[in-house]
Amino acid sequence: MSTRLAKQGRLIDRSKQVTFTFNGTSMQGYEGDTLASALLANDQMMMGRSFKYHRPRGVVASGAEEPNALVGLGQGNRFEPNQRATTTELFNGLTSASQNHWPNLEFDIGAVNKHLSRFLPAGFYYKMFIHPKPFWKHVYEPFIRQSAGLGKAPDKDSRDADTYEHFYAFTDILVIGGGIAGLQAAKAAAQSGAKVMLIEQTAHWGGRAPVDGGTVDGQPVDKFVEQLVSELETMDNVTMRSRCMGAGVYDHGYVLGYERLTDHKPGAQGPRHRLWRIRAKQIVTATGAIERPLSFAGNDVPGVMLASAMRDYVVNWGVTPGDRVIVATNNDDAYRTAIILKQAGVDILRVVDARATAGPLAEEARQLGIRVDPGKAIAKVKGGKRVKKVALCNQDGIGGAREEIECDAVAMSGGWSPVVHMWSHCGGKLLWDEANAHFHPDPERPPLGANGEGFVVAAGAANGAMPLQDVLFDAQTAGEAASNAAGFTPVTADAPKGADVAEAPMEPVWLMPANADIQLRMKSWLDFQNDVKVSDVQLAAREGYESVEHTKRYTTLGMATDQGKLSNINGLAILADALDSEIPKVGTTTFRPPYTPISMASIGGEARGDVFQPIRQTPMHNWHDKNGADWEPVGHWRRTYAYVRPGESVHDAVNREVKNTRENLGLLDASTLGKLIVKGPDAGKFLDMMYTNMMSTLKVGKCRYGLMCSENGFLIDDGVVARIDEDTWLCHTTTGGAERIHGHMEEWLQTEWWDWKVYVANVTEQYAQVAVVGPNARKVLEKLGGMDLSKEALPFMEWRDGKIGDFDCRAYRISFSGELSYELAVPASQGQAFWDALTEAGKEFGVMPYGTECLHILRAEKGFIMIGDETDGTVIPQDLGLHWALSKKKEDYLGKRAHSRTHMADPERWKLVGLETVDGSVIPDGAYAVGEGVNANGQRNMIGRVTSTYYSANLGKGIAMGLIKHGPDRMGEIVEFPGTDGKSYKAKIVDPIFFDKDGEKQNV
Amino acid sequence: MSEPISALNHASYTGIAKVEECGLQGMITLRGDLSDKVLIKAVKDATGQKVPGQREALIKGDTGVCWMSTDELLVLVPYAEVETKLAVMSNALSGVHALAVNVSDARAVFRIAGANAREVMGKLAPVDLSAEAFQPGQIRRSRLAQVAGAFWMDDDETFRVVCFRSAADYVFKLLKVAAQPGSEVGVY
Amino acid sequence: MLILNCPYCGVDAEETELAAGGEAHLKRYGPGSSDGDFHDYLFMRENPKGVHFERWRHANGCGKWFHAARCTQTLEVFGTYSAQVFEPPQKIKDAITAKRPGWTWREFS
Amino acid sequence: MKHYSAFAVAREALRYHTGWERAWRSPQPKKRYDVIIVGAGGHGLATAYYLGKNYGIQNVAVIEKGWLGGGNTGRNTTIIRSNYLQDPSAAIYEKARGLYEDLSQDLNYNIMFSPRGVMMLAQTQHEIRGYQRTAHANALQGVQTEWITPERVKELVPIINIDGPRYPVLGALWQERGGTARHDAVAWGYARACSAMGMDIIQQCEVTGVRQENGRVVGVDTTKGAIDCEKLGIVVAGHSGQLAEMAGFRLPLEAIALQALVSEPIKPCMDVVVMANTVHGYMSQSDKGEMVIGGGTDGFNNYTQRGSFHHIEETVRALVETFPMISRLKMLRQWGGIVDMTGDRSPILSKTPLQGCFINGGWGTGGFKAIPGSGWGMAQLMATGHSPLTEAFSLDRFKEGRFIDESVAAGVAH
Repeated sequence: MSTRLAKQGRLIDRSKQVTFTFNGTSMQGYEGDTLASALLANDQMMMGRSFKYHRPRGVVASGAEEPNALVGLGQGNRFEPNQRATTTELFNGLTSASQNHWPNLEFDIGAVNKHLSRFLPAGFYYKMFIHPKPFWKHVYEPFIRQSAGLGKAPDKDSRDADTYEHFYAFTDILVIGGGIAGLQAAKAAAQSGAKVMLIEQTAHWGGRAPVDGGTVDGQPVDKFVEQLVSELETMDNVTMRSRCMGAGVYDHGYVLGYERLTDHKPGAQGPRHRLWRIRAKQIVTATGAIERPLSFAGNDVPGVMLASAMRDYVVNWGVTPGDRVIVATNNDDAYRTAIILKQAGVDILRVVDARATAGPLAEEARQLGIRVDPGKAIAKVKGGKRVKKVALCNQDGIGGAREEIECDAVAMSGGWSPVVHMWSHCGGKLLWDEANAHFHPDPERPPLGANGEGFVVAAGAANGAMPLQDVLFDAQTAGEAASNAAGFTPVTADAPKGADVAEAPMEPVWLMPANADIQLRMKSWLDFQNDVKVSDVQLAAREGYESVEHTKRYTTLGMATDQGKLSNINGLAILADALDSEIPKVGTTTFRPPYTPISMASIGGEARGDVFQPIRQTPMHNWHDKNGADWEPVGHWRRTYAYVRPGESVHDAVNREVKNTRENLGLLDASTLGKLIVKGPDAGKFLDMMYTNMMSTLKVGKCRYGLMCSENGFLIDDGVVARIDEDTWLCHTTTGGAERIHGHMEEWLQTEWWDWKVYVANVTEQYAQVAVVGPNARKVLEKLGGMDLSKEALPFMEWRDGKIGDFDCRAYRISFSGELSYELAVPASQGQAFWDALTEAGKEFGVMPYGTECLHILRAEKGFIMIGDETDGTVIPQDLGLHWALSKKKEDYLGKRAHSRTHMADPERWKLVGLETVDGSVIPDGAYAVGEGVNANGQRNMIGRVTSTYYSANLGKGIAMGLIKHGPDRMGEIVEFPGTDGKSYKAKIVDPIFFDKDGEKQNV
Repeated sequence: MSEPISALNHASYTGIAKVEECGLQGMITLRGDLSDKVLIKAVKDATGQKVPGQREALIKGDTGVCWMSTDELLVLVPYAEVETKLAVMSNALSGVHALAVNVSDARAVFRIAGANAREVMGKLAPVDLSAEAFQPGQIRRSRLAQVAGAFWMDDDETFRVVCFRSAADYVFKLLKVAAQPGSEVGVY
Repeated sequence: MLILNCPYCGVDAEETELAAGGEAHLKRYGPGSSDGDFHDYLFMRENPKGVHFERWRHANGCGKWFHAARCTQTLEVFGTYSAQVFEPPQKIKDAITAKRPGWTWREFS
Repeated sequence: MKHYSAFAVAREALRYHTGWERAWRSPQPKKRYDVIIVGAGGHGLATAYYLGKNYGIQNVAVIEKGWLGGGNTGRNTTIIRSNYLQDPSAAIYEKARGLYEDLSQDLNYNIMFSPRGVMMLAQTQHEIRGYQRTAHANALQGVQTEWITPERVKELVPIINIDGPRYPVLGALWQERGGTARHDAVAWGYARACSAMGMDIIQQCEVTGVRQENGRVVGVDTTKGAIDCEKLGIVVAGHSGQLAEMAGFRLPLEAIALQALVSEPIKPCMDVVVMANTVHGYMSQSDKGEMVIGGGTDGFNNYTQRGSFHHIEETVRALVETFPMISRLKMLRQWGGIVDMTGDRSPILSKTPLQGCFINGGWGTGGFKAIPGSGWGMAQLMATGHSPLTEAFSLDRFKEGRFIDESVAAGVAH
């Protein structure tokens, strides 16, 4: 059984007991445990079920590469699925549950797949479930989805209880990985004076070196680490962050650091995760290496574990996964596990070494009385929910002549693969190393930065340097190289001297035994989580899925939550063999960020809830909110759709506002309309290019309605332009148009006509602008007193500066409603006071505020177009009968050339008309008018569409505007608009001005 | 005329740094040829400062001038004086091609103060705010999360941030999140 | 994440401060131009695998437009320069030649 | 071609699956073909398939620089829908969607078309009007869509937050027969069927030149030698510009990076595809259980198949806001693809200035869903010289200003 040892455990504090639960059972661990080590200490060998066959799964690794021991962590608003037990720090009150089984871990219905596995090889679903057709959606797929998936989905109504943030960091050199290589590289780099940042994904410095033993400069490795860390801590050009993983390397030296601040102490103050956006001149990847499993039958039975992981559990956490252990290997390193376990009092029944000869470590093992079998292999591991027996055979054979040994755990080592993810994210290339049978970074082909030079340097095991002494030497070199590349002068120094037992060469073993028969190959796992076996990869190759990408996608090899950290190289080797090719020729799949999964919330950072997106507010925003505003988002602005009174529906409110504005007095908050100052000797010339109409001839004190087109000829904006003085104009834009049109103007001024003397400034928010609209508009303003606003003093389409009450004000006599109307601009800081004054003074005149829907209806009654309703990016002024606004005198303006293209000049284009339903009903939004027959694709022929459609409370019927083929020539004709409600709407084509055709109301 | 009200009327919050809306600040956007003698003099008369160099901010209290771009300055004057100062400036500049316009009410100004001020800002702006890289006397135009903003330091522990008035509520909420207790980063 | 130096305010700005503006050094064709020229001006963009010239605006910054010379295959940046020129300055061309001998782009080389 | 069925799988199981034959042959190129298609992605293979199936043209080679299906066909978010606004788009995407319905049976390869329904959320008044317009257009175009209420949205997608503080859900455009399919399987299924018709799929073979005689295409030069042909179809998303250059003409295209990502797999919690265009995010759940999420495009030319992270950030925060329960899920993997963008963001399926040479490209971010329809129309165009499905997507539309602009209905072309 797996148990806690009496001694050992460099990372745990036996004086601090911690209580946690697994599948509802309360268990004990120590501070410093990971969830995995604590579960093993409680003899919880089985920790989950596999993805496809629901086979029992136990922990196989001790770190980020773990594919099996995934749990649902926490509860309610802090529940998180698929959390690796191996990287979860234990804390008091931790609750965890295993995944992918029903009804429970021990007994799982889905495990039936296990027995069907022979009928469910790679890609079986491409070949099955084809007939009968409806079955896929209604029977097959629901079943497959249910048995697939992995972690439990969080509750549909759960709301993350934590907060998250980003941080922008800048450094000369970023070192990723706080093992001895990272620490040494950081020191070497820092000595050049460069600013160095060092990040480590775990809570501890030193990586796995302290477990593997050996000495540095004559002292134990952990002493060396201790000194190095405290040395770095005293250097003020060095920043160190533990629990901070290098998640991804992006172009131009941009790195994501994923810092887990409170995962190990939930509920603590502050954000849960911090996503670092690190800009570094140079990046050192000291990300270590990952041990490879061996492919033998039953290598997925709980209790079969990576040799390095097994000694980690003993040395770091004082836990042994078994009492009677067999070690299988193709290299010397695994002997360290045998020795360490033996010294910890565990029975090592056998070291099965596929090689003929081993190095000094094997001797040391024999000295301790461990039996070493050279040339041997594991034919099969027996046992269901944990290891019971192992059958041994010769490596060079098909797996016959077996010797069976009872045991409860197996340590396996297939050699080591450098972690090259960070090197590869941005295109760093790899080299195949025959001797060590692994890919390592090709220093000749690093990822290239903004200057075209390499910006990543690999160090230590991540660079393929395995023995202790090589690791330190390589790290020193990398640190110096990085500082040099970052523009500093490295202080060259000798690397500390690492000393460790020399190792005999490993021998690649991709299958145990070498010629294992098909029954064994069908039980030899490559990808433990996704249940991909040696036979599956061989099947893919046989069926022609020859590219490594094909094989990956066909078998799902390496697509599990570990992204193939354990399986990729082994699978690649099997594929290469099946294709009778070489591993480097077959190549690897692409490494993509993140290195290990990072929380969605950390990616979003602070942007959630209140600050998910900006909400732009006018100076009167709070008043609207207090007075029943039904909000409408317009860009980032919020505008009042209607002011709904108690007991009113939104629709009622709109109708009330419409009638009141026509009959009495309405107030509209028009502050969101853009206001751009355009000034300079060439301003007139410039505006003549920007607008389709002539602006240079506008007289000071007057206003003109202007249209803007893109170079493509389509309408992009409109608004009233006022001439302020000889060389100054003020241009109104649509709401949300301010930034867009300001940018548009700056673009042409800076990149096309940069010799023109024009300056533009966006003064939109300097003013609170209020439209005072209706028969009583002048009365209320006269009551407030101040400037003369009589018809004579301020005629239609003119503006004046002056005072209204005691407010400094610019008054525009313009109307978007057809009513007597003034748009009044006062300083934003007095907007609310001004609004209050109008509301107060307006009482006797029946004042009511109105919203955007009322505004739309009023303008529609007058046949005024609205950018975004009558236009949609495909409409030109000619379509809307706005020829009058297209200056004939001007040789050029943006869009003019485009208008002469054949399709733009096509008489068949749909043109603006008014529409009146014969029965007074309201045509649905977006309805299309149909003609006769169908087109070549069998679609009903359309002859037009509605662009605006409303119920007019003033006219007591539905009114609409629309674009109709030959519309203006078809006045009086009836066209038909089929609704999606089953009804069909018949409407008469009429003049778009429905109300006060002669404009008498506004000219008073 | 009635009492002018700033966007958030001096709202404030204290977490790992103190965040407060500063109230109204007189601001004039001045566009023109920054080497023009008339303009240089106009700036001097209004603020007592020379025309700042690239990304310089020459500010004393509520008076000063910031470099916004190769042809744009932000002139700071006391709010009460902005109209008069603007009139004088416009008058002085009447002969040259320049644009001076009052934007005091179009903006909101925040102060972030305390030992962690740099870190609070470092969570929202993609800018190197280490002491080596950013100091009083400099201005930086960038973004604060999702909106444009400009900021400078009044002293080594105090930032002043300028954003659009309409975004004031968003920026204040952002700063509160960034300054929440327990969120010290520990790098600056 | 591209990082470009704004030649106007001198800032090394990350992409989130910038707005991409498409192909650089376009010649505008207005009224009187042929259908072909106008079509090419609006739609026929250079789309090279390699050296490219493009426009950017330091939108969340000084607000200025500028030009960048960049490789679309490696994202290497050869330099940034004023938006107010009709063709790349010699020193930019030299910088490119040093890295990509024999490069050509439209009429430039 | 060995027939695929549950029975066949069972039979092979008895032989431990050692009896399966290759899904497609891997031949050396012949000297000459009637038609050469460059690009063995979904669109190229579908074009070849329908040339054979609908027009009996089976002396066809599909030439692929890398591995078949290795481009955008295998990099997209597998959404299938046809709720487009403009007639030509609705026609070709609906044709495609219809063909997807029976594709598994047609190809005898389970491409796992899952008509789980596609929903486009309306979160502003403007979007409501836009989608109601689309719904009206679709009704006349023979595309089945409907406008649904927020309550119905919540019913169909229990994990959605319909009254978010920023953009409450005001309704949605719902296409019940839209859905997803297994993207790789689409390429593999077509490849297997083409190969079975005797067509040659030549992988690891790069086209280095297009040979022409007096204005007519006569063949291509490749890394495996020169190959003659009557007609040439260029179907190489992301690299159309380069091929066109070889053929001596230019295309109004720009290549940019599009990104996507998936979460770790969880048990089924979302049975439909949801697109939220106001906040720029869309998401579905794969049969494996991963939440499949589409990101945005960069604004600059980019051939790296890598994008900038801030687009991922924008998308993810939008989706966390829309589906709060994904907040504590984790991003497993992000990736990018190269897409061709045209001036109006709609594709080009067209004859070219070079006689006998045809182009199919510019699908931008929306190509996967169109694969069968695109292949069907392209085959018709190449075989007969005309196709109503492709007519509007011709090259000359840009000169005439006859755009097919889908962005107008607030719809983005995912």
